Amino acid sequence: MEAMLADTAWAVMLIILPLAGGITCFLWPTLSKTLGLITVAGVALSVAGLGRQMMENGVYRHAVGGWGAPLGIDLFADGLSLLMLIMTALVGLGISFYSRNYFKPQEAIWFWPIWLFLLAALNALFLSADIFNLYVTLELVGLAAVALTALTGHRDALNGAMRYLLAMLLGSLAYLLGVALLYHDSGSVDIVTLAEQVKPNATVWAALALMSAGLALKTALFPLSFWLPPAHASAPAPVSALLSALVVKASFYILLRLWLEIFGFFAEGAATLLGLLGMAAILWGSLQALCQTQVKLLVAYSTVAQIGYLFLAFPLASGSDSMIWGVAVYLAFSHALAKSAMFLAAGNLVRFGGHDRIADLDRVVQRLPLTVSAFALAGVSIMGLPPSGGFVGKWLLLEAAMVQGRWDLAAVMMIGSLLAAGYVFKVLGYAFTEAEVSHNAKTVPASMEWAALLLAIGAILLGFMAPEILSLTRMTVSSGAGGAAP
Amino acid sequence: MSNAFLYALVGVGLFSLGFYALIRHVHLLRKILAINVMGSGVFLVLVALAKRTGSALPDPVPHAMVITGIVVAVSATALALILMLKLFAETGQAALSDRRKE
Amino acid sequence: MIPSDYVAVVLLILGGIFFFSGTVGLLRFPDVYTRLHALTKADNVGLGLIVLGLVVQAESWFVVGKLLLIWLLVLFAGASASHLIAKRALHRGIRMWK
Amino acid sequence: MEVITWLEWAFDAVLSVGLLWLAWRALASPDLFKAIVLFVSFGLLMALAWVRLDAPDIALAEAAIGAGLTGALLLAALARLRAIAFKDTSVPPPQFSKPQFLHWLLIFFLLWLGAGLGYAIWVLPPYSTGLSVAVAAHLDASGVSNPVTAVLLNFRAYDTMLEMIVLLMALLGIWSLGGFPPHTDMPTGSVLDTFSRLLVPVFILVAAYLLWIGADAPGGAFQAGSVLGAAGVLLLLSGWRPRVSLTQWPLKLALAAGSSAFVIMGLLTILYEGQLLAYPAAQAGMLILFLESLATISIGATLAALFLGRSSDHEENQ
Amino acid sequence: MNGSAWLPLLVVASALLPGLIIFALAEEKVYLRTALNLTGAFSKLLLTGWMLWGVYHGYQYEVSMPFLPGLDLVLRADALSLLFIALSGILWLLTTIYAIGYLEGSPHRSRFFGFFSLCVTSTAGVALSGNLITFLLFYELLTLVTYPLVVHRGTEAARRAGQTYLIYTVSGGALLLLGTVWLYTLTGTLEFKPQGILRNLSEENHPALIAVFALLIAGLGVKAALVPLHGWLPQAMVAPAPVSALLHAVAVVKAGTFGIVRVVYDVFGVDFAAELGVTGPLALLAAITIIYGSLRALFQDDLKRRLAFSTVSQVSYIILGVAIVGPLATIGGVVHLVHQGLMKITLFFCAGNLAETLGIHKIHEMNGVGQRMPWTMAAFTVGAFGMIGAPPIAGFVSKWYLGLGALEAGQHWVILVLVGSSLLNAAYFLPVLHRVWFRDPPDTWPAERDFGPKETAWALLLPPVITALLALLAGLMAAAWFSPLEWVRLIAQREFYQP
Repeated sequence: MEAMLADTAWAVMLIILPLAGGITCFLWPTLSKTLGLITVAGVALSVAGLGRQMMENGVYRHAVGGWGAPLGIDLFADGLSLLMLIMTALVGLGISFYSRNYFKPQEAIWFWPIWLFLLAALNALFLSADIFNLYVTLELVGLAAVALTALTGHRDALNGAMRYLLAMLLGSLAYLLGVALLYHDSGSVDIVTLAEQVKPNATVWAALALMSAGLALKTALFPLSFWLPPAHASAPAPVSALLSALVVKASFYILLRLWLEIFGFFAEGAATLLGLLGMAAILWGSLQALCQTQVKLLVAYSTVAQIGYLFLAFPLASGSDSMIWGVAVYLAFSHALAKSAMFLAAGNLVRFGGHDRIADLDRVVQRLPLTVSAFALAGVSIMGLPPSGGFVGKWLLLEAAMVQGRWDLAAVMMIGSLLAAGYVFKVLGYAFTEAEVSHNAKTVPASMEWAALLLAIGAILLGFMAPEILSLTRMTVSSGAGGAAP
Repeated sequence: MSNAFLYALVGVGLFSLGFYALIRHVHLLRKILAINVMGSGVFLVLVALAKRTGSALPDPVPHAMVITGIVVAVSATALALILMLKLFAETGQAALSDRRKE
Repeated sequence: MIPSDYVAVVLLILGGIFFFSGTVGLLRFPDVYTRLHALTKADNVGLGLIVLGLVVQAESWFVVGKLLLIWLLVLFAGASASHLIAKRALHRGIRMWK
Repeated sequence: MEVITWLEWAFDAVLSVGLLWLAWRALASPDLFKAIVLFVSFGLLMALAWVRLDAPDIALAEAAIGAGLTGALLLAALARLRAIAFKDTSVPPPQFSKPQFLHWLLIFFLLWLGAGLGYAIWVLPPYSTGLSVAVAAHLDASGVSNPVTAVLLNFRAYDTMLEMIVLLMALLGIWSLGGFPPHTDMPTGSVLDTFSRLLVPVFILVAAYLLWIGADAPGGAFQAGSVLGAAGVLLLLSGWRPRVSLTQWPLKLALAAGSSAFVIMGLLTILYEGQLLAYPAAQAGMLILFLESLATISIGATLAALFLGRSSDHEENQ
Repeated sequence: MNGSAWLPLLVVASALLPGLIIFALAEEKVYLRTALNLTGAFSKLLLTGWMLWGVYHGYQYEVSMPFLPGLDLVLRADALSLLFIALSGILWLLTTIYAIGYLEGSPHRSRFFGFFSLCVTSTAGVALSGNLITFLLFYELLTLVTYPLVVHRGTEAARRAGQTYLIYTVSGGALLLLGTVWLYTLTGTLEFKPQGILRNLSEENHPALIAVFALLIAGLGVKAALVPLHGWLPQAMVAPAPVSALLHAVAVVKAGTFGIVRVVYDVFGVDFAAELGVTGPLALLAAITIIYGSLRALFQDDLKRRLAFSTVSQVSYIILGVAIVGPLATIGGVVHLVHQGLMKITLFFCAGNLAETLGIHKIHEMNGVGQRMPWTMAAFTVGAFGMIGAPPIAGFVSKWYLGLGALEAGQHWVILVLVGSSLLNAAYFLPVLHRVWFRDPPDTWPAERDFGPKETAWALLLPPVITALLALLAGLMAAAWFSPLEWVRLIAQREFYQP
């Protein structure tokens, strides 16, 4: 059993399993609810299997179709992608567990197949080492996200979904044009061969600009984040948790992978620009979140702000060694857990109170103690207060910024966490007040509250597992030929 | 060989034209048309530059990419059209509304 | 330039002329019905001549069969399409030219 | 390097100007119907451009899907748009949304973008073989002789699998939104009936031929699938609706045939060959044909269902 | 490394576990909740006693856990931390008894006591932390956990007070974080060592070290209520009496000052800090706070606000003692940490009693309350005299040592500050005492609740009397071996001034 377990291609299972699950859910809608959860659990197991496999023999490489890198497509998993896969599996489990009784029956039959395809596309994206294949997975992720956003069919959801679709398509086309230029310049679409052959000339600069712009648009970096708040706020709660926690991170991961392997060596100028935009995102996003009157919009703008933190890694990486990318992925992981917990908690609040106006959230803490504590714990991680993963990430970023003497980054990070404290406590402040009128509230099933709480606790526990996770991220190709795990 | 570059430049022209129309026009159907034109532009760049192999046979990989791209474009267009129609049925105008109805 | 090429060139030029006249008709005629008439008639004949021109140069009978099938389909499609457009125009109440 | 006569140059120049002009007119014309018609003709000109660039496969796909089906979808959407609104949408809402100042800023940015990209392309080396040498080297091991089909179905079969899922995803998205609003079925005249009754068998024949020839000459799953889709659209246009028993189980199976074939093939190849989608060399050609035929059925059904827009089980739980 | 290394963890757990269980308790399970609270408090006292005995005999108690690459979470029990833990242990027990009496019948008590225990947990963590990162973790946790207590009443005023409390403390935390990270990048280690870790740093980053010192002191100064950063303390008085008693007299304020003591002695090392020239401005800032706090207290009519401003000024005595470089001043400052805690909590308990039994909040309503509630007012008088620095009570001892230390260090201006502040203390306490004892009571009290023969519930009466007695004992028996003064002398001799 041990041998069989060791050599099954877990990475491929990660892609095939959700695809098969999605198709079966499409064919037999009645059993989609249980099948969906089983498939997501299966994906979590295969991530564990892949993790164990990579612990033993380092970086995982699989030539699809047996043709090898330049001609065929390669699946490639190093420390960073493994961490993103773990993130997707964990958040996916929480959200699937939550949405078992969130959706009405006729919505549920469509939610599960689309969600499983989205999961498959995310896993494929984190495993792929081919930039055109990344385009196809990005397109699949985008279409699935749009379909899920518009699932409820309400006015704002449709509006948000349409704007999101157009922004997503524009981003994909810019990315594809970048792929075209890169392919025609160096003759291959495989990241490893590109990394060797790409030399900084006009075409490569144009490709870099296009791809970065396209991916920044899809990651909703500050000036291009116009589409994120309406889409994430109007989508159903588990979907907005999916969007903020996973989908936005997918395009960030691609940008990170491109920067790590291909563009990082000669693109200092662009890195500082991304850093500047990141700083602007932190300030603008937090300020906008501060003056929102609705919980889900507030949380959506908080996503815009927290994405700014991820982009601070670019200017820092050009200075020091590549440990910064591990920190960025770690921050993405902790943000994913915290943000999904926050959106699920907000979903509970909306279902309980019937509205999501912050001013009228009082007396919630008595009726939904678990949800409010989930929101509070997630808020702790978003603010970056000590026990949480958010704190560790910000500490490491601050440390890197200080070592390189980047005082501007340190200052913006400080202001960002202060504003974050502002808008998190703005919501929590109202949870403690005494309201005279009692709402005729619908009860929220316990499993939904526990899903939000478990994700929030995960965000806090992440803080205590920092050394193991960061040593995992150092397991990249460069860390030894066979990639012997440290 | 130089008509490869001619068509590639036409592709870039189409991309910019589509980009302009996407930003400028309010009606969603025109935005969808603009997206399709931009897509055709990108595909043109991809395939045009594939002719530079020197031999009669062009490089088949971009061709496969473009076929995949066309099918992806048609699915995205179908989804965009249905969203536009539902939005039109819901709000009475086929355009993105900025003000959020509380 | 062997004799069959000469025949092909003549046929292709004739076909081109028919297409050209069809387009002139399209631009010059006053209402939709007459334009339809010009288009279907001239272009079909033009296409027939071009197909013949290609048949002369075709290597195998299989290619000839395919070319003739193309011509047949275009004929069939042209006829029914112009009928539908005309019916729809009448239904929409577009008056004849005179 | 054959001598490029000035005639070919003239043709290319006319075609390029035609493309750009048509695209600009299609995007800028005030009337939506005219915009769509111009867009369809733009698609046909694009097919011509693919032929000039020695890409017959893409020309087929563009003509069938890019111009044909997308045009049909757009026209159907416009018809439904007008059906819902009952008022003539030819009176355009404010065409340009942004103030004048932004207009010039946008134009300046686009000129700069176009020039930059143009220069980026211009400095590319005139000769670069890209992956064509690698493809040619492995062509015989791929089981088909048409290089594009070899790339699509063997070297990069993983992309095609994901792309089948994209097609299914689009349909799921449409059905999850409750499908297109009902389309008023006009009474179809006898001419359209005879036209479709005669043409559909020819379509199916052409699709089968394209599928079969795909191994050695331009053709293959996507082109055959789009021809099948066109046949479906033609049938739907002429008022034919599939019997209710047919839309339940068989339609869904047909829709999912292509993607499930790829997934099952993936599973089998992992178990036996150890590599995802690595066909055994001997039966590669046969397996590809099997995959292609299922994909054709699936693509045809999906494209027709995209056009139809109503999901079967949507009716019964409405 | 004998002895059970797990003791520090047990102390923190003894406050954490009851808190978590109480959260899950239903509202009406009063007895179970009281039992849990009391067992937690007693077990903590027992463990502290054990560790006191152990440390006295030279045992080392330390437990660490990996937290960040290169940085661990360390809980270490040394003499200084045990002083603070003993103080918070005793006062937590008394305040729990007082809170049970005070909150009789009010809503959300499970939530209150849950956060109450978590607050004590973080105070224990602050005391026991072995390096700056652990200190930072518990310091920020303290902010998070005290916020719900401040807004416990749920009124709009409470929410706004909570908001200002947050703005101050979170920005303080941010400054502390910035300083800590900068320090870490400079030195590479954040351990607390008796003589500080910065001695071997080269010359050219001295300005950086001064900036780091400023950042750390600003971050800690918020909770230690140094002058510009004290705004939140008076406003937080809107919280219920036990909260303002334990938190704002002992836990939160002392955490800040304890942090400053750690930073000056165990991070910088007091001699190195003097070399850097940072102790002078710190002393000046402390002096200004003392004077400013006393002045503001003069004009407050609300009793709890007057006590709040008096806390602001009294706490700066500790910082003053720390800032004057010299063993005697240090002893005076650090021992004041205990004495001020005992005296101030007595005064807050009495204020709570007045509010709870007679509905008195304003000083002008306190005429002749001595006759109505003699025991409470007696405790109040002992506390007040202690604050002024009258001889038998503990306050005098710390001021005496502060004066001696100032003379030893040649800082004569400090004597003036001490004398001036004592006069100001007298100026704002004596009129209150006069009004309490020598004025005749009004015929009806604002909201009188009679408790039969006793002046008030025994749970409300016992704690202030005990703490007043403790303050008296700490003053009278200062020379005895078990008194806080002796323990501080041991701390000074063992940790701060290596022979």
